[in-house]
Parts: sequence; C-alpha cells; structure tokens
Amino acid sequence: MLIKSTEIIDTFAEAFGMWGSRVIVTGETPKWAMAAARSMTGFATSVIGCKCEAGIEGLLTEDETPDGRPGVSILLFAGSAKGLANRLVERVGQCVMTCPTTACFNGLEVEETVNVGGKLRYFGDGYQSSKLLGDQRLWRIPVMEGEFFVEESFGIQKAVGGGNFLVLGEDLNITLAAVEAAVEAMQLPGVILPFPDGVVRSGSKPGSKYKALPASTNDAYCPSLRGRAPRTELPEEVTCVLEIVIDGLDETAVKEAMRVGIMAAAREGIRQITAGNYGGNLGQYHLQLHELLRG
Amino acid sequence: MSGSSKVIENAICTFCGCVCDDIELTVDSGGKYITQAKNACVLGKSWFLEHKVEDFPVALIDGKEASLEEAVEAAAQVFVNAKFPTIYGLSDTTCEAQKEAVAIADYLNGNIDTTTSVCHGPTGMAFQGVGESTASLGEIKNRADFVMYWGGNPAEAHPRHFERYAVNPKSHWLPNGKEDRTIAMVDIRPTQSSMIADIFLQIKPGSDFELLWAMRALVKGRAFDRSVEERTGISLDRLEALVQQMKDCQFGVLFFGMGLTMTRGRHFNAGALLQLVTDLNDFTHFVSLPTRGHGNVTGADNVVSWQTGYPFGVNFNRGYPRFNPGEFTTADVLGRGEADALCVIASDPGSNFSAKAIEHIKSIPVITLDPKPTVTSQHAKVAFTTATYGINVPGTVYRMDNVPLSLRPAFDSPFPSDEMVLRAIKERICELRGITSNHKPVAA
Amino acid sequence: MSSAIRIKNGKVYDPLNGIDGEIKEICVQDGKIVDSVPDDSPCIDAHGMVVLPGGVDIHCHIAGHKVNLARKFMPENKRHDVSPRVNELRSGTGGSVPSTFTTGYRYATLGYTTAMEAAVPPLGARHTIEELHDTPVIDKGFYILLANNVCLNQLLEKGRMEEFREAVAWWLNAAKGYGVKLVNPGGDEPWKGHKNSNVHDLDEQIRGFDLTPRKIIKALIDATNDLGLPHPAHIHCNNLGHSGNYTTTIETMKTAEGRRVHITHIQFHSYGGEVGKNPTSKAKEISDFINNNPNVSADVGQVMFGEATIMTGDAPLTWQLRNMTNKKWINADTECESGCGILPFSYQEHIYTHALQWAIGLELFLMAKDPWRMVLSTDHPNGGSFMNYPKLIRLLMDKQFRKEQAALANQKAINSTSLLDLEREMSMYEIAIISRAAPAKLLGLTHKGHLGVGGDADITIYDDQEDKEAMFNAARYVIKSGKFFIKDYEFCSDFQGRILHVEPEYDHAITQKLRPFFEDYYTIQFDNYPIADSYIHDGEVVPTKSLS
Amino acid sequence: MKLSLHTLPTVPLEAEVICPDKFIGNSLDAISAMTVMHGNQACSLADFFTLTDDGLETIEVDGDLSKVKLIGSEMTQGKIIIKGSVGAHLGALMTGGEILVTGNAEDWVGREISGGRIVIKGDAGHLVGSGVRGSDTGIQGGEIIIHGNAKNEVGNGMRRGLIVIGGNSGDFTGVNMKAGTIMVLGQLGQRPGASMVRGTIFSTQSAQLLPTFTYNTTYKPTFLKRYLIYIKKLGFTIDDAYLNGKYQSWSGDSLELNKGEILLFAE
Repeated sequence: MLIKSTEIIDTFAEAFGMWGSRVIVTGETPKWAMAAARSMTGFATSVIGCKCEAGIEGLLTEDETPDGRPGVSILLFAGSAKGLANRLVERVGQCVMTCPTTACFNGLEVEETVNVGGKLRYFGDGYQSSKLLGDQRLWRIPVMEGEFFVEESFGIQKAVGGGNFLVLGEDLNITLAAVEAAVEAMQLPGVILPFPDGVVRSGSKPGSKYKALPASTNDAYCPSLRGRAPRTELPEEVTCVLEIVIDGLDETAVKEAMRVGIMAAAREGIRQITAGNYGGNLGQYHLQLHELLRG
Repeated sequence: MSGSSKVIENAICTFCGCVCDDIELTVDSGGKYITQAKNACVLGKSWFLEHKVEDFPVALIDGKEASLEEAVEAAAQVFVNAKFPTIYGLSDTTCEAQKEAVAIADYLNGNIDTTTSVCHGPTGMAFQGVGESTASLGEIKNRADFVMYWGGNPAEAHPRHFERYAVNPKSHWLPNGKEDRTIAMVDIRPTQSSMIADIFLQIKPGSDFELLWAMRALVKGRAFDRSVEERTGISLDRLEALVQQMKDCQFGVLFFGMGLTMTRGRHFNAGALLQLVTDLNDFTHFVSLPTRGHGNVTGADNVVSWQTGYPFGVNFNRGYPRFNPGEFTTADVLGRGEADALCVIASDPGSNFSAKAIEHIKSIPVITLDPKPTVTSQHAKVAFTTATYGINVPGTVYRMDNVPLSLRPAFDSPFPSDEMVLRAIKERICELRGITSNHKPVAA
Repeated sequence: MSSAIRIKNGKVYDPLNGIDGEIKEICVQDGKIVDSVPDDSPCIDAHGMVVLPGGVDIHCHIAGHKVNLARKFMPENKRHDVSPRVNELRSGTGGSVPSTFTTGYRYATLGYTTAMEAAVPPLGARHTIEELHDTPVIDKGFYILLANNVCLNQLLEKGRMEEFREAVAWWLNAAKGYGVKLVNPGGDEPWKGHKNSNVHDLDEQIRGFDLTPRKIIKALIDATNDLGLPHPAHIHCNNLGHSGNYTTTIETMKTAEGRRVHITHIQFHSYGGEVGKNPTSKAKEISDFINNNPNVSADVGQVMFGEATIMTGDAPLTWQLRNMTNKKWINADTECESGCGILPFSYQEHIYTHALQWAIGLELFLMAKDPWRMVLSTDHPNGGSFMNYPKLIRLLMDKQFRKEQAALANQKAINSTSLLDLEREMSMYEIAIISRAAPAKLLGLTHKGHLGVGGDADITIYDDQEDKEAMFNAARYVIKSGKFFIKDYEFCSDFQGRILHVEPEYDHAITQKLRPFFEDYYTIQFDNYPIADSYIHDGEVVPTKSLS
Repeated sequence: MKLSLHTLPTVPLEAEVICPDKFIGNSLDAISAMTVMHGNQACSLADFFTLTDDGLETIEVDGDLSKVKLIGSEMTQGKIIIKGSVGAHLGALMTGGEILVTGNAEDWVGREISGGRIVIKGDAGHLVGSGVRGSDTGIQGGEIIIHGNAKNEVGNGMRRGLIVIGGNSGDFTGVNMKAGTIMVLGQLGQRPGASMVRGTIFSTQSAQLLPTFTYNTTYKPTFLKRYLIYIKKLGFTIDDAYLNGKYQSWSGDSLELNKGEILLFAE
C-alpha cells in the first residue's frame, strides 16, 4: 500500500494490555496546572524502566473541569491494576499535592476504581476532611498554601499500550519533520504518546544478550548496524528511523491515533512506514496497518 | 355543714408549680368559701380567698343555658363529627381529668396537647435532645450550696420558692440556710428576685445562648472568642469567676424560667442550659429544674407521657400516638387552621394565642371546661362550668419537680369536676362510635 | 359471660404441684382455679396445646417517675413500634420503654400476668400507682428503695434497730410497697454530696455517716425477714457493671448469714478482672455460691442484643456509661431517698463486653442447680425489653440455637466463658419454674405461679411448637383472674389488674420519730406523704408472717 | 400519572401513597382507591384528586397541596413533580428518586432522607433535612435544593448530603451537624453551626458566629468552587464574585470536636 510515495508495510503493531486512568489536574492558572501535569508525566515513557507510562491528553478550559479552573488531562498507564493504583498515589502525592494551587480529579467514570485521595488523606495528620458530592468522595488536605483537594477514587480500566509505528526516512531532517507532523495530528482524546514529545528513537526488541535486561536496541532498524546485525529491515535509502508509541484507553482510540499519525507522516522522503511486532506472540493486540488505514 | 367553720390542714395550693402543701384553710360555716389560707403566699391567698361558687349555669350550648346531659350530648356530637378534633389545656386540672382527656383523644383518633407547648415545651424538647440532671426540690433544700436562677422571677411568680425550697431553708448540710448558699441570678433586668442574689449578671437581651455557650466552653476548657463579652455584656473575668464557683460547689442547682425558654432560641436555650449542667457534673454534683408555672402542668406532662409515650403535642389520627412539636402542638394546629373542633380544659387560648389562631378558633366548634367564663368560652359551642381542683375537687397533682400530691379540697361545689364531665363525654363517644368498654368506673 | 371455664386435653406444666406435661383438665370459676365446673361451662379444647400458669416477672421497670422520664426522653426510638388502638384497648407506643397500656397488653400477650416494678423511691410511689392503674390486665406491685434513705441511715448509725424496723414497716405501708429494694447501698451520699463519687467496698465508711454499705444491707435483710415480708430484701449490689465485682456480690450474699435474700440482675454482678479493664466471667463462682446457699435466690438480668434503656437507681453507674457512650443522659435525685440515672443503650454482638454479658447470663441460667432460685429476667429495659423473653426461653431450651447465636457474637468474649461447653437444654417444666412457679414462690405469692385449686386463674395456653420463640411469642389464650384477655389469638377484653402490696404491722409511735425528720428534710408535709387506701382502686394485701 | 386536586382538604391530608414505589404496577383504579388519611378519616385518593393515566411513570400533582403531608415518603425511585405548594414531611425517609416542587413547602422537607433529590422552587419551612426530635441524626445523604428561603434548623443533625438554600436560612442552620454540606446563598440566621461536629456551612453573606467558633484564614477554597459549579448546574445563578472570591474560614464548635467549618464570603 502506498500513501503518497510512502510504502505502508503490510504488518501489524503488536500492542499490550495495560491498565489506564485519566487524571484531571486543575490550577489557579494554566501555568500551575501544567506544572503539575508535566511533573506527573515526567519519567513515564516506558514500563520497561519507569513502572508506568503517562502523558498529557489535553488541556481543559474552565468550563471543562470539575472546579471551574483551567486544567490538564493526563492519562497514566501501568501493567497491572495494583501497579496503577500505586503509581497514582505516588504521582498525585508527589507531583500534584506538592504543586501550588492544584486540585486533582478522576476523569474516568468507570466501575472499577482505586483509592488515591483516600490514601493521600493521611498526610493531613487528622486535619483532613472529606466531602461527598453526589457519589463522589473528595478529600481536603490542609497544606501551607491552602488546601489540596483530591478525589478519593480514580477509575481504572483495561487499556492498550504499545501501539506504534516506525517511520523510515531518507535523512534525519525529513524523518523529524514527518514524526513532528504525526505527533501534532495525534493529539486526540483517549491516547497519549509517552515518549519525549511523542517520539522515541531507541526502539527496542524484547530480550538482550545481557540476562538482566528485558529489552535491547532494535538492531534490525538501526541504520548503523545494517552491515553488522544478523538481519536488517531497512531499505537501502533509509538512514534514520523514528518511532511513535501510543497508549490509549481502548483499542479504537489507539488505532485512530495510528491512522492519523501515519497519514500525517507519509510524505516524500519517507520510504516506509512499518510497525514493531515481535512475531505476534507477546502482545494480545495486533493492529494491522493496512486494515486501520482502510478504516 | 352548718354552725362552725371547718379547717383543712396540709391543704395544697395549685396556683403555681410550687404546689405548696402546708396551707391551712378555714372554710366558712356555710361551706361556700374560704376565709383564711394560712401559710399561703400572696398569689395563693388570692387563689383560695377569691374563690367563690358563683351562680353560673352548669352548661351553655350556643350561649344558652343547658343541662349537663344536653351539654355532654352536644359535646360528644361535636367530637364525633370532627376529623381533627384537638384537646388543649389541662394544666389546671387533676391527673384524673387529664387521663380522661387523653382517653377521649385516643377514642376519637384526635389530637391532644397541653399548655406545656406554650411554656416549657422547649425544655421538654431540649431534654429529649440532650438529657438533664435534675432533683426533687427537697434535695435542693437540703444540699444546694450554689443556687442559680436564669430568666425567671420566682419572687413574683413563685413567691415561696426561696422560702420553702431553694434559698432560705436550713438543713443538716446547710445549717445556716441562706448564709451557707451562694445565690446567683441571670436576667436581662433587675427584678424582685435579683435583689436577694449574691451574684447578679444582667445580660443583654437575646444573648442567653451565647453566654451559656461561653460558660460551657469555660467548664470544658475549650477555646472561645472574647467577643462574647461584647455580645452578652458580661466580662470574662466575672464569667470565669462564676464558672469556677460553680465547679467548686458541693451541690449546685440552676433553675430556669420562660425568660430563657420562650425567647429566641427557645429549645436551644434550654438545651444549652441543660448541657451546661451536665458538663458541670464532671466536676461536682449539679442539677437543673425549670420553674414551671401552672399548678399541675407537670402532671399533664406525666399523664400524657405514660399513656402515649410522648409528653405533649400528641396526635392519634392514625389510631396510635404520634409526637411532633410544631406539627401537633395546638398553637400551630390552630395557627395553620387545621383543627376542625377544639376542646379547651382549664385554659384560655382565646386570650393569648396568635391572631390567626384566634380567628380560627372562632370558625370552629369549641367546647370549654372551666370554673369561670373565659374569652375562649365566649366563642364556645358548648361551655361547661366545672368545679375547681384543689378547692372543690380531690385528685392528684404534680409539683414542678414531678413529686405528686393528693389534693385536699375544702368544700363541695355544685358543679361537676372536669373528670366527671370528660368521662361522661368519653362514654357517650364510645357509644356513638360503637366502642365497647369493659372499663369499670374508677372509684374516686 | 359466665365466669366458669373448663380447659381440657391440654398438656399441663405446673411445677408447684409437680405436674410435668400431663394431660389434665383445669377448671376456673370466679377468677380462681377450682376442682370442677358445671358440665355446660364454656370449654377450651387445648388438644395440641401447652397450658401454663401466667408468667410472673420478679424484676422489671415499668412504672414510676424514672420510667416516665425515659418515655419522654426518647421519642425517636418508638415511632416505628406503635401499638394501635383495638376497639377499647387503648393505643400506645413501644420501644424499650412502652407506654403504660401497651406495657400491660404486651406482657399479657406474652402470657405474663404479674410483674413487679423494681425500684420506686417512696416519694414517687403515688406516681407509680397512678401509672400502674393505667397498666392493664396484669397484677403488679413495686419495691421501695430504702438503702439510701437518710432517715433510716440515721437510725441505723445510732444502732436504733427496733425503730429502724418499725420505720421500714411504716414506709412500706405509707408507700403501698410490696417489698424492700436496695440499690447500690450507701452510694447516694457520695454521689449527691461529694462531687459524684461512689462507694466501692462493703466495709467502706459512707461519707457523712458512721455506717458502711454492709451495715445497711444487713439491717435491711434482717428487717425484711423479721417483718415476715413475703419477699426478702431485693438487692442490686454495689459495683454493678465493674470488672471484678463478683467479690462484692459474694460478700453481699454472705452478709445475709443464712437468712433469705434475693440478689437481682446478678449477671451484672458476676464479673472478674480488674477495675477499668475488660471484665471476665465469674458465673461459675457466683453459681457455686448460690448452689451451696439455699437462703439465696437471684434473677439473672439477661442481656439481649439490640436496643435497651439503662434505667436505674444507681446514678453513678449511668454517669460512667454516659462518659463511655457520650449519649444523652439523665440524672434525677429524689430527696432523702434515692438517685436515678437513665440513658439509651444498645447491646451489640461484636462488642466484647456486651457479648460477654450475654454469655454470662446464659451461663448463670445453665449452671444453676436449683432453677427455683435462679429465675428469668432481663431487668427490663436494662438488659433489653421483656419482649425478648420468648427468644431468651428459646436460647435456654435449644442448644443448637444457642450455639448459632453465640457464633454471631464477639468470639473472644464467648470463648472466654464456658458457654459453649454447656450442653444443658431446659425442659418446659424448668421454663415453667423460672418464669412462673419460682418467681411466684420467691415473691411469696402463694396463689400465683401454679394451677392448683385455690390459685388465681392466671393461665396461658400456647400452641405446642418446635420453635419455642415463636411459641412463647403468641399465646393462643390468656386468662387473667378468670377473664379472657386473649381468645384464639385475638384481644377480647380490656380490664385492670390488681395492685399487690403489703401492710406489715408497726407501732404507730414511730410516726412521732419520723415527723420531725420530715419537717427538717422533706419538702412535703408528713401527713401528705402516706398514700391513702382509697388511692388503690383494686388492691390486694399480701399477708406478712406475724412478727412473733 | 397525573393527579389534580379537586377538593381542598379541610384538615391535614396524609398522602404517603403518592409515591412512585406505591403506584408502580397498579392500575388507575387501584391507585384511585388507595387510602389517604383526612384527619382521622380514611378516604381514597380519588376523593381528593382527579387521576389521569398519561402512561408516564413520573407522577405529576397539581393544586394547592399545602395541607397534604408526606408526599413521596420512603420513595426509592422515579420522579414526582408538584405544581403548586406542598405540606409537611415531603419526601420523608426518601432513599432515591427526585421530587420537584414549583411552589413552597411546609416544615420537615426531606426529613431523614438518605438519598435522592428534592428541589423546591419556592420557600421551605423549618427543619429542612433534619432528624426527628430526640434523635441526634438528620439526613444521611441525598440532596435538598431550596431555591427560596428556609426557616430554622436547616440540616439539624445532618450526617451526610447536600442542602442548598438559595435565599436566607433561619436560626441554628446546621445545628448538631455531624457532616455534610449546607450552602446558603443568602443570609444565615442566628447561631449557625451550634454543636456541629464536622461538616461545612457556607454563606455568601457575613454572619455573627458563636463564641466557640475560631477564625482560621481568608482564602479561596477549591472544593467550594467545585460545589458552586455543581449547584450552578442545578439552576442557581452564582455571581463570578462568589465563584472566584475569598472566604473567611471558621472552625467550630469547640464544645464538640471542633472539626466543623463555616465559610463566609469575604471579598
């Protein structure tokens, strides 16, 4: 399949089941909401080394937040429900509670929930108080600047992590331009791109010659190893490969993000767009590129 | 009974809630009036001495003289034709009559309420919320070395309260009487009563609750705001000293009157006081008592309570007692125009209820039982003249501290007692309603 | 209505006459059990039914000032337990402290035809009688509180024992009491006069008097025996509810020195452990003592899970409970005579102490060798309402049920007692003893608690059911003084019961000693204090044995 | 189901049968015959109301119902719309569903509810969302929204839930409160929060507080803005000044746990 002059390889991205949550952080100004959001989504690129993957889903206006203040919506994913609960407590506690003026709300109305505010409340040392609005229990934790307002329970749901595609370009500048365009197009609800500004260069394969490592560099796509690696997947003209990884609350959202991303990335100078898979044995989701592009 | 005059010893005065039982009555030789009431106070004297059996008809129907039987029939008809008959009053009659009144309300599926709802009803409600520590008056006479009155003027409302119960008596524990006691008064203005007080706190009107609240905070050692000085007009120094005295006494008592319970805050004012007294029990023995007015209003509370489980404002519309002050209390029931028949026993709502309530009274059939014509009886469909309890009628009454006494009437009246009239009406109602009764009439 | 009734084919349990489940005919004429009635008399075919004497409650709180305070106090807890008017049967409210009419009807509905109000300050006797007049169907009487009586204490400290006894007799007459009640002997004086303190030891001097609780207890045990009262001193011991109080209880029983004495709600007095710490069960020690001392009787004061009302002359106790529960609370002192405390309470399965109390009560029932001296009570409403009696009876008769119920309660508490080792199941005969025959006997009511000729025709007839709770909950027939109150499950008439009281003889000279005391200490006139005979509408004087 | 009052009751009418739970599954005839108590007389619903089955589950009641008590009592589901004013004990013990009143309501609106929502467009009487006398527990959940004024003892003993008074509240607002939130968009009466243990009382006006309340600070409570936005969605007009304003925070009642708070608009 060709989009513009870019060949879309008939393969699939192999994605994994994860647990996802949506956290809404608000602040007195957009600046402080964003400060907390950036802090909370920092060091959350890949479960391989970060225990969770997170990113900013979008900005929220005063009308869109529970407390009528500017906010940021964050998606946070982890491999298990319990892990996700722990990460939420850590990150809301360390990155949001600490940040001036912020409040923190659940953004996912689903059945299954984990206790976040209800654990952070102990920071209040007995001065904390709770509020129940409708079915929503909220905690007020006194802090030096006023009080930190945080919802007790956050919804979690089964989610899809590791949706991806690889952009194979003729040179660095073209490839960068292509992935930047893709990232911009992929600012969609329900997904985040956990890597720095959405892009990863150190795509990986599972396993390593070193026993301690679960993953290692994706040698088949490293141009500099074209001659040394046992196998290469790169056409001759390709000198640079960049990957975009997508985590989403469900498969549809991930596929949609991949579709618009691929459409935006395809261009002159991009020889191929393909996807990372591991032979189909590791991940439960096989996101077929041709299929999702056909809609 | 002719020739010599008769003397009744240890007679009981029912004018106020003190219910003094040491009155010596002398009845004139004709057995028609009392010539002397030894030991009685000024109020008691006029209660006894001004009581004359007058030549009223025993009953009026629509203002026309009627026989007792006709009036009983007319009253029963009014009652059985009503959907929301309300019985009210009862504080100036015997417990025996009060029992009959509750029975009527029960058999009618009606509504019953006593004058408690317009005097210490708030105290009753407060008591239900927070409890109380209380005592019979003798314990106060014997032991109370700290006596406080709040929002009442016993010197004028209960003239023998000081002498008999709380201030002057000497006792085993307080051999020097008043000298061994500290007397404190709280009121918005000096009164006859405050003149005898060792400590008088003149507080700004409407600030009782705040003052009580600050005192509670002092007793419990809790934080409170100094602004209470400004609000109440009492300096913190004085307040602290007073509270310390209260905590240090051996046996304290706090009497309170309608100056507390019928001003803004009502049952909360009373509740604050009851709670203050409860708080003080962490330090010493402390009790409280409302200084209740009418002779047997406490009996009315008791009778209604044991028969229904609730002290006043009781409704039987659904065949069993329900209680809700504000909903089933007479002033409210009439003020909202809800009752469609009213029976008043020994009370006069026509002279002291709200204009709206009085207007409603005029629009519905009213039955009255009273020794004398009243404003209410002017509007009555059926008005009975009854004998006066304590003077003409025997029976049981309760003192303000819930101590019951048996009345010692002085002479007979040509009029029937409230109890007799009410029982006759009850029996007629049962006949009309087809309620068979095995109750044997109770021997007096 | 003919006054004769014949009950035939019923299975009769009449322990006082040694009848254990025989099919036997019972005849009733003019309110009494008789040998025979005319052939055409109305007849109940009680085939498949159990015939028992009417129940007798030896200790409950159903009338008087404190009961009425409790009624006024808790409008919230009876709204959903109403008792509608049924024809001439008056309406009322329930909860743990029912209104008077409802009290009478409900007792009778359970098959109880006699109940004794257990704590009346004599000054409040008039009030109590007023309420008892409005407590229909059942016969009733009351015990007067004399163990904190200032006048008696003054006589006692001076050793004027004869006058003391005369005064006790005067007081019983004046108040129309049935018996003498001791509550926390000597405790009122420190409570009222010394900053809410209390006495804790029988040999501790009572502040203000040259007197100890033991002396008061001894004097009243002697006086009640010497006066030949039908019921001996009825004692609520010191230290109720305190861990380690069983020694006080045993000391109190020893004080009787072999003379008759009744210890009430003994469950609340059977605790080991240290003051201020969790109690343990001393049911075994208490049972052993009673088993070995035939002069002592007791009622259990069983705790039942659910709503209750603490209501007692033991004011310091309720004050302590208030501080634990932080609930609304009443204290009410009666001059020279008594104190009183009230608070709402609820016994909960999961709470250690409550579960322990429940288990101790059952242990006491089941460990008693002589059921004639360990009788049924819940100290209504303190341990729970009398409406729990059917369930309590089932707990005693049905081991399996008892174990199931124990499994729902705090296991630490249950396992610290011997309850689960007690395999005893009471028979119908034994139930008839602890709820009928024995209380009547202990009260000296020779015409009650049995179905022998000459006895009061207080009879209850139940359908013989496997589930004893269901059985005792709904009597099929209740006959009181020969009149039907319930016939075939339906209320059929309303009537008053009698007031039972005693009139022990005394030398009227005692009034000359008492009059000055009244003038100094009381606020009512001495002559206004005694209750006139005419005040009792339908009374029965139960004879005392002569002084000689 | 539509009910229209055709005969004005002369004495209080107790009509707890007007409740979705009671109507569901019953025919028009059966509903018409349901018992209401007119004083001490048992009457049928049809004696006072014209009933029309419009096939809808919502119950719509028309007329001056100010003497009609206990409508929606113990309701668990569904909706009642009252076009007019209504008597005492509206929605008592309700656990779910919704009641809307276009006029005023008498005392005891939402007594002891634990869920559901009651909306009064007009004024309400005393004891909105309270418990009964003698009990220390008021409502345990649910929402009571009064657009007009309310009289004394709003939320007495309240343990959970939300009460909003669009106008002024009477004396002793939030007395004995255990927890929950009371928002008064007008003036608080005397002695708000007496004996409160926990919970929040809010007002857009200043108020004189009891001496046992102590001042904390003046700040912008985030949670309050959350609440204001929430009630804005329920149809209240909330000034931006209140949304973004600062509030005095007071703690009390020190005679109890001192964990209650009163928030008063400052600037």
